[in-house]
Parts: sequence; C-alpha cells; structure tokens
Amino acid sequence: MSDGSAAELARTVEALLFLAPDPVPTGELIEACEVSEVQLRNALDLLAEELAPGRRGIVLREVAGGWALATDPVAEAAARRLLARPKTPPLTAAQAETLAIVAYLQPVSRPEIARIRGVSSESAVQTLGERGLIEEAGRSRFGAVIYRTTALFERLFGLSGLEDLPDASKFDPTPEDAADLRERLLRAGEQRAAP
Amino acid sequence: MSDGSAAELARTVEALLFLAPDPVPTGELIEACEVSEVQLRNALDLLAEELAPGRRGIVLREVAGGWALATDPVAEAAARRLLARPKTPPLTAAQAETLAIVAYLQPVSRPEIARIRGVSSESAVQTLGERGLIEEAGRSRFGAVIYRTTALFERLFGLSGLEDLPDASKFDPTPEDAADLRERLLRAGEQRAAP
Amino acid sequence: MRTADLELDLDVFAGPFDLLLAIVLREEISLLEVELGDVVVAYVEHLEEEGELDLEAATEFLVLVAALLELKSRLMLPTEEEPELDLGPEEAADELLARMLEYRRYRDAGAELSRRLEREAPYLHRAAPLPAELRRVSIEAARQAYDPDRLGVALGDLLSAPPTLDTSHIRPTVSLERRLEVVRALLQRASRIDFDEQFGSEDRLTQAVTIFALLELHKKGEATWSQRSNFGPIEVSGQRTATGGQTAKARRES
Repeated sequence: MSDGSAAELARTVEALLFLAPDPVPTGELIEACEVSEVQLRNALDLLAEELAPGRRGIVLREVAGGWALATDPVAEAAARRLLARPKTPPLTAAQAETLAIVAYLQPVSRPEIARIRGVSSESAVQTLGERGLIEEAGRSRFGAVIYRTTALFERLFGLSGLEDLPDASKFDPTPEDAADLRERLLRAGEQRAAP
Repeated sequence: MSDGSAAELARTVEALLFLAPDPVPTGELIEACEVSEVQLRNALDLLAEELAPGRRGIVLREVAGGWALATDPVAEAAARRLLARPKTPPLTAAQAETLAIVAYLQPVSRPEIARIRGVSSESAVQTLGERGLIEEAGRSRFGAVIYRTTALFERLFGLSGLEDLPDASKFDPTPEDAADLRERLLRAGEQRAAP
Repeated sequence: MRTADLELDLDVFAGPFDLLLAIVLREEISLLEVELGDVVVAYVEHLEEEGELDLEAATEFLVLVAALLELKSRLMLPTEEEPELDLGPEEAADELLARMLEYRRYRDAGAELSRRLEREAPYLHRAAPLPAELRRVSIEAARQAYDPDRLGVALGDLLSAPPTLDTSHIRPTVSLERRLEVVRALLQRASRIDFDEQFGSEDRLTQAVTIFALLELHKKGEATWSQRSNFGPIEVSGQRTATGGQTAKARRES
C-alpha cells in the first residue's frame, strides 16, 4: 500500500479500527498497512478530522492501548432500546415446565426440578438463567443451587407480583387432592420416571 | 428524537449499526430511534450517500433482511494481516450444488437433494451445516430431516433476502442445447430398443 | 448402512452405488447399459445381512434407485407392445432430459453462488462484543411477551398422572419375507391398492420394509407401482401373470 494516497490509507485505517474488538496500537497499524510511521500519522490526522465529534455516528478515540472507534453519545438512548432489550423467543415445552416449577414452588433446587419433570433439566435452567427469567437464590442445606424468578420475569409475563400468578387449581386435573402442591408434583414426577 | 434533523438521525443509525452484532431490520431501527418510516428512510438514504463505495473505510449494505456496516474491500489485505482472519475457503462443487438446491427449494430433505444431484449428499450437507450456511428446519412427514439456509448464508453471499437470489431459470440451457441433448438421448434409446 | 457404502460390481460399472446416478446424469455412462435389478438385489441382500435399517439412508437409496428404474424402464419400453402405458422412447428421453436439465440448473446456480461468495469475501463484518453498559438487559425496556396461563397449563401437565407406557421406541422386528406375503395376499384380493391406505398406519420401519418388498415384487414382475408426484399417493397394481413371478422366484432361489 506504500503507493496509496493518504485518503485511501485513512479509509483502510478506519476499516481496521471498525473490525478490531480492542484498541489497536500505532505499531500494529503500521505493520498491517505496510506504510511508514509518517504516512500512518497523516492518515490518522485525516481520519480524526472526518470522524470529529458531531460529524458522524462514530468517533475516533486515542485510548491507553492505541486507537479505537466508538459510538457518538447521540445514539445512546436508541442503542439501549435496540440492544439492551430482553430476548423473548417463544418458550419450549421444557422451558415452560421448568419456569412453572420455579414460579410456583420458589425457592426450588435443581434436583427437585429434575425429579418433578422426570428428566434432567440443565439446559432449560441454563437458558432461563441467561434470559434473566430465573436466578440463583443461594444453596439448599444439601448444597444444591436453588432458584427463584426475577423482576424481569414478572415484567415479561405482565405480572405485578408473584401473587398475580394464575391460580394453580384452575389448571389442576385433580383439584380435590388436598396434598401440598410441591408434594403432588414430586409424586407425579416419580411416577413419570418409573419404568 | 422526533425533533432531530435527518443528519442527526443518520448519525444515530450509523452508531446503531456499528454496535449491532447482526444486520438490523428497518422496523427495529424505526422502533429504536422512535421516528417514522419516512424519517428513517431519509436517514438511511443520507447514510448510504455518506458511506457510498470509495468514500470511506466502511460501507452500508442491505443483507439478510436488515442493514449492516461492512468494511470496504480496499482494506481486505491489511485487515487479514491485522486480525489474522483466514479467508473463507471456497465451496467445493458438491457443496455449491447442494447449497443451491437448499437455497432455491427450501425446505428440502436430503433424499430430495440426492434425487436432483444423483448422488448421496451426506458429507456436503454436513459441511454446509458446520459452516453455518444451512440448518435443520424440522422433519418431513416421512421423518427425513429437512434443511433451510441461514441468516449467515445471506450475509456471506451479500443477499438482502432469499428473493434476492438470481432467478433460477437464468441457468436453464438454450432451447437449442436442450433439443440437441434430447436428440442424442433418443438415438441411444432407439439403438438399444432395436432387436 | 449408508447409501454410499453399497459397492456394486456390474458389467459396465464397479464402484459405490452412490456414484451411479451421478455419472448417468453427467452422461458418463448410458443408463441402458446398467442392470438395475442387480443393484436392487445387492441392496436388499446387504440390508438383510445388516439386520437393521437406517431410515434416512434407505430413503435416499429408494429415491435414487426408483429414479433410475423409472427412467430406464421408460427408455426401453417399446410402445407397440404396451400401448396402454402411453410411454415410449420419446417420453423416456424427455424424462431423462428433464432430470439432466434440472441437475444442470442447480450445478450452474451453485457455480454462481461460488462466484458470489468469492466476490463478497472482501466485505468484512464486525464481530466485537457489546459495550458493557449495553450488555445488561434493561428492565424498563421490557414489555409483556408471554401469557401467564402458559405457566398454569405447564403446571397442570406436570400434575397429571403419567399416560400409559409409550412403547413406540421399542423396535419391532420386521421381516422382508413376511411383508412379501402380506403384499402378495393383498394383491390377490384386489388388483390395485393404495399404499397409504393399506400401510399408512404402520410404523415407519414396517412401511420402509414394505417398500423393499414392493421393489422385490417389481423386480420379479409381480407388481408395478406408481407415484404421480413427490410425496403423492403410491398406487400398487398386481400383474395378472402370476406365473412370471413364480418363475422369477424359482430362478433366484435355485
């Protein structure tokens, strides 16, 4: 690229900083572009001018580790709306069951969830955790992680609090059974797991 | 932001596309920026002009059902030196044929791919899956896995969507070529059928 | 067994079955030279040795061999002997031609895709993680996305007593001989049967082995079958000359 113009070099430097996840030291830019230090300095000056604050959506920054592109603060609110939005893909059956167990029985341990569902529920628990619907709430006295639902869970289900959960008896196939909900879920789960 | 100028909106959109890990559909940009569709279209026009090929180090592209920023080809060699990003290996003929069948006929099963190619396509299907270009899309009613292309496919092939694929009839031979081939087949059949 | 693993040793072709239709479509050998009966027999024998069925591979084999059978039979049928079939060398040539053109279309579309990938390769996309302040989901941005009743329904399912034991995963053994008997018996009672109607409620393994039984009957000249469109109904017709079938059977067993 030694024959490229300063403008073309500035374009290349912009592209490199766009791609790099971390700040790039001047020396690495010189090596990647195969130019002299003077040529690179000139290109950086040109780029700094084009990306001066207020001109574009991204700005050039010189930080501790080298050079980096960053977004202009003008986009902050829109960025939060676009990117900090919770992901809400449809729940799979396994996720819905796991979430129902945590919601109605909380706090509840992972082994209990597995016993009620009759299958190990690791991946459902993990996904629900990543999506911020459930969180760890300490450990049971046997050392198992216990879970509860989060404020985001209430928000995404349109609940003003846990007392707002639909009445379990409405969906209960045998509402006449007087035993405790937890006990009955565990009993049904063990029947399911039996060969 | 409804009071912001088109220029400011263009800056915001540029910043959003800089941050977003995947192409962003127009609708999501409208929601994030809280503007009308007309306002957003104008801002995109402005941004496209500012990022027109040859002007800067990054360009605006419509791919995979949304908008994305990408580097200008001018920076390719330097970028590969800086980031040690290997070039994507080209497709083998078998992979290219299989990918074309999935792209045009999706969702499509492996037996159907084999029917058209006349050859079992197991390894091509597997490699395309590993490269993230195709994915499973459920099962046919006979239980065969069916495949479709991915968003990554559209991005890597610079397609704004599947409707952006070139018209398949473009690849059909001229009527003369077809007639010629038919004639040859017929002669072979006649020779054989004769006692 | 993977379809590609079936090795053939025919007069005009030795190699994996996998390659056979491919080289026919690419015009490297003439379909008329290939003894398809041997291909099917080789596959059925191999399947019997293996004792288990990979449904995906079996479907692939069926699709390929059925295409070969259809094309070849049409290429060879002399029109004057079977006027009711209305299929002569002309139609056969058209059929094979259509298959070749279809293949070429995707071959050329694939080549175009390869060029496109090459052309697009210099456009690089950013793959950087989000800045820390955007990585945390903001509760304020969250809106209701789920119906709380979904949780109630899931809870109700979990409270239900388990349904009767599901045994569908236990594979029944299905013998080709038995399926042959079943199909022969049906064809003695009716000259035409609809595959889905007769076997649609059977499990997939039984259906697949029944298809092999049909292939065997087709080879012996005891039955023909047709399917007008992909995934359309399969109609099976018995051939009235049962003696032909007997002879073929006797020949194979001797």
